[in-house]
Amino acid sequence: MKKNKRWFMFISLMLVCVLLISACSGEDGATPSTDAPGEDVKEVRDEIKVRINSDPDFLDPHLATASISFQMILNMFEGLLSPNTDGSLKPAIAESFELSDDGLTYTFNIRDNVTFHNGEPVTVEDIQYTFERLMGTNSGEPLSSNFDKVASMEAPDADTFVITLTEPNTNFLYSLTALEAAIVPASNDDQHNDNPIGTGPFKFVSYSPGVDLVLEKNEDYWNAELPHLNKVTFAFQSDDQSALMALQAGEYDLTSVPAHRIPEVENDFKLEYQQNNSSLIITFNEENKPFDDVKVRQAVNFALSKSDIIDSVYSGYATELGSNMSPAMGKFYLEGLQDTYVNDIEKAKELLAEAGYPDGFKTKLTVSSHNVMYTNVAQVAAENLKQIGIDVEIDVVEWGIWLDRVYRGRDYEMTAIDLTGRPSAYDILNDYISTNDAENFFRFNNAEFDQVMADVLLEPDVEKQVALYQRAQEILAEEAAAVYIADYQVVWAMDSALEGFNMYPFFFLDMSELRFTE
Amino acid sequence: MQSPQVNKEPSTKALEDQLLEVNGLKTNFYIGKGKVVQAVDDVSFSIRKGETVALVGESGSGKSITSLSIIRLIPSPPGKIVEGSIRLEGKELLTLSEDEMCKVRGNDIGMIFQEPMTSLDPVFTIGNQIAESLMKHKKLKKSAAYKEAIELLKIVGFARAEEVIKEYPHQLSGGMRQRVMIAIAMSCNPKLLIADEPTTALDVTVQAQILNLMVEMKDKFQSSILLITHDMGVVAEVADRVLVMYGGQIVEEAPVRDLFIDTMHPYTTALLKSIPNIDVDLKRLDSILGTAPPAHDFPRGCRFAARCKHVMEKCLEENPTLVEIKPNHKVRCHLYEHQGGLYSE
Amino acid sequence: MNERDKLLEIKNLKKYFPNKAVPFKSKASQVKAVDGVSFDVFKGETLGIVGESGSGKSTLGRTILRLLDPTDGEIIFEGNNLEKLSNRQLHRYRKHMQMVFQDPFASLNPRMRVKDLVGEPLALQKTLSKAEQAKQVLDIVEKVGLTKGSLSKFPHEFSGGQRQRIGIARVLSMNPKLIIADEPVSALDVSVQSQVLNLMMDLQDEFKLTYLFISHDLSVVKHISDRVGVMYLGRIVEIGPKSNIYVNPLHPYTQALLSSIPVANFDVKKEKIQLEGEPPSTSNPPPGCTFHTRCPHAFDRCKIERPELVEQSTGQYVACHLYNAETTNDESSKNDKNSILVV
Amino acid sequence: MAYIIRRIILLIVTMALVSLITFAVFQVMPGDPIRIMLGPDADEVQIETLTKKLGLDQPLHIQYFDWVGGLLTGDLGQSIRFSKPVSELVIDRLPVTISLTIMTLTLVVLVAIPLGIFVAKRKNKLSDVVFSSVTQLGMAIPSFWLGMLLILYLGMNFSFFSVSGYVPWSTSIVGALGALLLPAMTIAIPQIAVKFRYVRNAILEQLQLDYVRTVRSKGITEKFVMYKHVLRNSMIPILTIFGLITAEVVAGTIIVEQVFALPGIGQLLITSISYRDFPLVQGIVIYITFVVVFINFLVDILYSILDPRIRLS
Repeated sequence: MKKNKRWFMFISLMLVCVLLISACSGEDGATPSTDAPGEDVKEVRDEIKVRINSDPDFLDPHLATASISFQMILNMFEGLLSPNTDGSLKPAIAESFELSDDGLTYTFNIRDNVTFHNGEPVTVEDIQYTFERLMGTNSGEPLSSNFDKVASMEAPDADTFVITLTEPNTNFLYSLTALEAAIVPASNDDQHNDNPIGTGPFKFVSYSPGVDLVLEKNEDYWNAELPHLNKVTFAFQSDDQSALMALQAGEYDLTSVPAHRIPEVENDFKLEYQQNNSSLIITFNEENKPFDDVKVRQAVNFALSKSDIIDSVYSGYATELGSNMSPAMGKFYLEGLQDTYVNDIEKAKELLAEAGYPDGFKTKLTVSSHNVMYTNVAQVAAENLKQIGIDVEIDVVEWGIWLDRVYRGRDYEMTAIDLTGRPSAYDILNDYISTNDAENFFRFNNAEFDQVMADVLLEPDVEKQVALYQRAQEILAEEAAAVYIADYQVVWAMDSALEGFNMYPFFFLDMSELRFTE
Repeated sequence: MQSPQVNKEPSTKALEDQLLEVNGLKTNFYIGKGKVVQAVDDVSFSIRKGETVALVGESGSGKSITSLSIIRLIPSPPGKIVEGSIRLEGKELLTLSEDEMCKVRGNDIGMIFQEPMTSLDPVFTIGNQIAESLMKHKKLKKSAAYKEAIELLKIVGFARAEEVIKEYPHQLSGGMRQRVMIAIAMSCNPKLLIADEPTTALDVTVQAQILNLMVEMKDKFQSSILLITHDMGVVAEVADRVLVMYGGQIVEEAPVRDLFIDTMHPYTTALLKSIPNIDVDLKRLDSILGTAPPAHDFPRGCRFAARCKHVMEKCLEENPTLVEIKPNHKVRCHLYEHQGGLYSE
Repeated sequence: MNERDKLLEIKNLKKYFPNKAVPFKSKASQVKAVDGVSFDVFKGETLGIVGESGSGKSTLGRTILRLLDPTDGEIIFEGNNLEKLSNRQLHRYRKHMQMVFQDPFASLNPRMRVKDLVGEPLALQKTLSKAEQAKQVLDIVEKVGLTKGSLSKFPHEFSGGQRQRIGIARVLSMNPKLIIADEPVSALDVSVQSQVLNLMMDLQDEFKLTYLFISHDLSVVKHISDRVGVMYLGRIVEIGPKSNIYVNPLHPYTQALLSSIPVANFDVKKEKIQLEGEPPSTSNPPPGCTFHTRCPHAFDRCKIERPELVEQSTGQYVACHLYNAETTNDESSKNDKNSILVV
Repeated sequence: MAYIIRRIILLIVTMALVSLITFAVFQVMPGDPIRIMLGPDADEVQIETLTKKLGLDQPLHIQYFDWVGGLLTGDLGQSIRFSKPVSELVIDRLPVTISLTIMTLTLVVLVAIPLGIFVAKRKNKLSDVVFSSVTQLGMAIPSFWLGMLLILYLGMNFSFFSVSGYVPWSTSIVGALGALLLPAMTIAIPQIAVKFRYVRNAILEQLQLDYVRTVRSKGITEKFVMYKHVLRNSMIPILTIFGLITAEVVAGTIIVEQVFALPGIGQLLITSISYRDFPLVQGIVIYITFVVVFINFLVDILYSILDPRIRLS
């Protein structure tokens, strides 16, 4: 019958369409997950699939700023120096360096056998190119303000690179890690984002937006023992629930797990608890009433129960804080500040009355919706504050709006946010708070604090630096610059055969020493 | 399908030339809430070979259900043939399996319906719909079936039959569609053609053509016709014998001439008088008062009693039986019972 | 006959519809449902309009009532040209002309009780007290043969014939002068059909009504009408007194139509005029006389020239070249006759 | 021909309207794409440089007209969030969403139609009633929850199913099926639960029609009546419904792609909106509009294939 023929034509047409479409999808992409546990018998696995919450903002290390990006791309890039797991620095592309007595001139001795992923050796010209690009020397488009105080750079010979500053800065070395100044080849100009090339233990294979970032072993890595893995796939999945299921189904080897879901995975997977050096805070717009009054801020500090928040939001997997600084920062951390404001409602009421608010007041707590953590914190805080008569309205906004209104516009009364960990104690304390920092969205204004932070940059002696940093922490606590609640832990669940998982006091998933043992 | 209770007693007129014998047919519709519509109630009649029998009645009288019962196409549920016997050339149809019945439909019995506009499948070509029957019953190959379909279309009066087989129903007028229906019904030389109000939806000029065609076809294929209609004019022109139905029962059965000239049943009389006749000038029409009783709630007595001019006490108590008053003239009325003895056994 | 009072005059009425099936085409593809129809309706008479499906008889009724806007032509009611009336005046005249439909159920609001259906027009236009109104409603309802008990029932509780009675009662309550009945009995069973026909005739006598009775059923039309007009493809091909039309039909179409009706007459077998084929489509009518494609007497002229209605015997007009062959010699007299189309 | 031209004009007008509406929404939506992308850790200097470089310092209406200008030359612009051409991003994800859509539709058609026929044949019998109750349930299930259930019961127990991510057909057909089947089921099941009812009703409606009686009177067996005549005729109303569900399925993919981490258009759309990636949002919106209008067009063509009354008028 003729109609059958027409139907047949239609169906075949559809089939051809499907085939064409699938053919177009072609080329690369992940291999099917045939490597489910138990399927392979003898060979030790050398490929890993790591779940990451979202895409990197840029692959170009100079453009990237989101901590999530560095979590991945630090595996591809190195600076002259590298951060250590304890927050100190270690040599990387620079084998060693010397600092002149006036604290202005840094002389770096460049390692010999370092090559870029494209096979080219790292030259002092590349280093020069890297810094000029960051400073916008040639393009007029600066990508970092870290090098504003650089007086000059020179390369007296092929193995030496010299940077001279206009004034001493004891924190300057932290600007030389891959987080701030990854060394990239001059030959790759304009392509750093599309085809990132660095010197790190892994090299770039492919990036599919929304899908994954694939890296493979850099066979010519200057440290011949590393890395162990052949291939690393960072797969993007924003949904914790789905990620957990994928982990259980054997599709992911490593993922973070929300604290309250730990019981579901603790038997089958290896867990690591990362003290990640970020501080969850509730802070205020301190320029306006009522939070311009230190007594009000202190009252809020007394009224809020850190343990309530830690228990309900982090299931206990968090450490109470007294300032920005977390115990993850070792010697820089001042122990004991967390007890400055022990939950005390009466005291809080007293302070509020002294400040002229015996009956409390109404205020608004604006939080971003992109992570439930903030909303949860806000709810506990609102309950706590009700006890002293502060009536808190919680305003949940989109991340983009939070950034626009709270962070940039400073048009808010209270907010809850976590400040990302940095390897540098200076950055931790200075960012967002110091009046000379453009990101001071608290509008915190304290002359002594600013002075201490200025002094520390000029102080060559590390012990004295520590003392100054600790004083700064005290000031933040005394002045109740914010309610410093906790450094919450990131809980990593991974295949139990994995070993060599390094944890840093900032977001970095170091793949270089990771390996499967069986 | 559960086979209905079959009357085992042999037909009283088991004559050689009987084509269809319907005996004690009873079809009910179960319309919920325990209501039972006795759409066809104890209907018996027969059709001889080559004969045209008209089944006359108003809407709801059960004439269409009778015809659908014969080819067992009562919508079921809610309808069900509960009793009776239907024999086609002596073969009982009610006990056939559905598969066997399918071999009877379209092959031994062809059917034409009232609504030519909607009775054809709109998405298949005319050719396809005629050939479907031929391929099923005559086991013809597709090409042969189409060839035959063209022949049939020519017989029913399509000059351009070759084109028409490729056309769809919506491209044809009502009269042409009814011709197609006839072609389909006649495609396998059926012994019986059931025509259910075949011309009601057609214009007068076309109606005449279709009636003529049916008669021609009957002669050509030597079939019998069961013509269901409400149009007394059509009956007079086409039928040999007439069955008048009222309230699910046959109330009068007579040769066509007898029925018109020697009308017996008060209903038939009233019916004939209530129709404006083109040849007779009447100042006023006789009309039957009231309306037919609801089929789910018939009165105990005669079903026409409430509207009858000659109603007697007995009519309200007892439903009369169909009695042969004159040769081949039967009537279901108490008025005639006293003279009934002659022909009723 | 000129002294008789004309209630309604229709002059060269046309109603064309755009043919939606053929896009992007000119006027040529219009459906000429009513194509130049002229006739008069006299007070107190019944004019029957017969025709097959597609002849335009229903469209004619609706256009006269201005349910459809005429494409061309005049509708003159009691001497007033409806075309020239303002909307308000038109509204007033419309009350004098009412329509009874084939399917009364479709035109009765299923959620209204009979008393409201019938009483609604009364409540709208008259200054009657509630009690008077109720009495009048009951009067009308009883006039059409329904019981008092039916007043509080809904339309679906009635049979087809009773619904048609309600429809008629509703129309009657408007106290119209002209009732256009469009196939009022064709959906009814024969026994009920005669009841409704009798009712309509009784009411006509009692209320001095004028009917324009549209039907495809020649027997019914003959029974109820005083005069009959026969339509074919949007045109009136013959019009005249019932006795003339039925006894001595002139137009070949009328003849064929009448001979096609099956009748119960066993003594005299009528000679049948069997027409070939079916009426052509109104969207593409044949040129000249639209009947020439099926006419047994058609000759060349029929294919070219449209015949006009010409009086053949008293009050009987026919549009057929067979009869006005002689008038072609006398152009002036023909034109004269055309200018006075109707008696 | 005139019909096709009218269709194309309709398509263009719809796309223009949708893009204008998107533009208007973006006008009033606060949020700076660069800041959202870089987060609070960004260096102000860097933000300034990037903003200027991407032309985001221009007022939105200038950006819009630039985008329209690009569109006229076939350039959908550059995504802000992903620093890639929008067309490339969309094309990369097309296979996923289209495969998912076709698979879902196939599932719906393959299950809903036979199920509808099955139930229609058993009108008012027990199975009909049972399936009707299932319909109620099906309408109440949120698709993300159903997705989770499927992952838990099927994904966890059968290694064939992938619960996260996508495998291109070219890499492994089995892998692709495994990756798409659960998400397709997630969208399809509620659709089936609702739509088989329509199929049932369409068939029952057809069974009432006169032509069915004619076919039966020809002695055609019930199987043929159903599958040749009734089904073919029912396809016309059924097709209307399936034309409508295509839009619902495309909408369904947006949520399901999140749950199953499928890199499809839906996922891209959500990302692009939350990142205020104006060119990308516009590109996707244009694409989705095109698909929906195109499918309606396809449905119309199918109509005319199925229904000679449309084809030949």
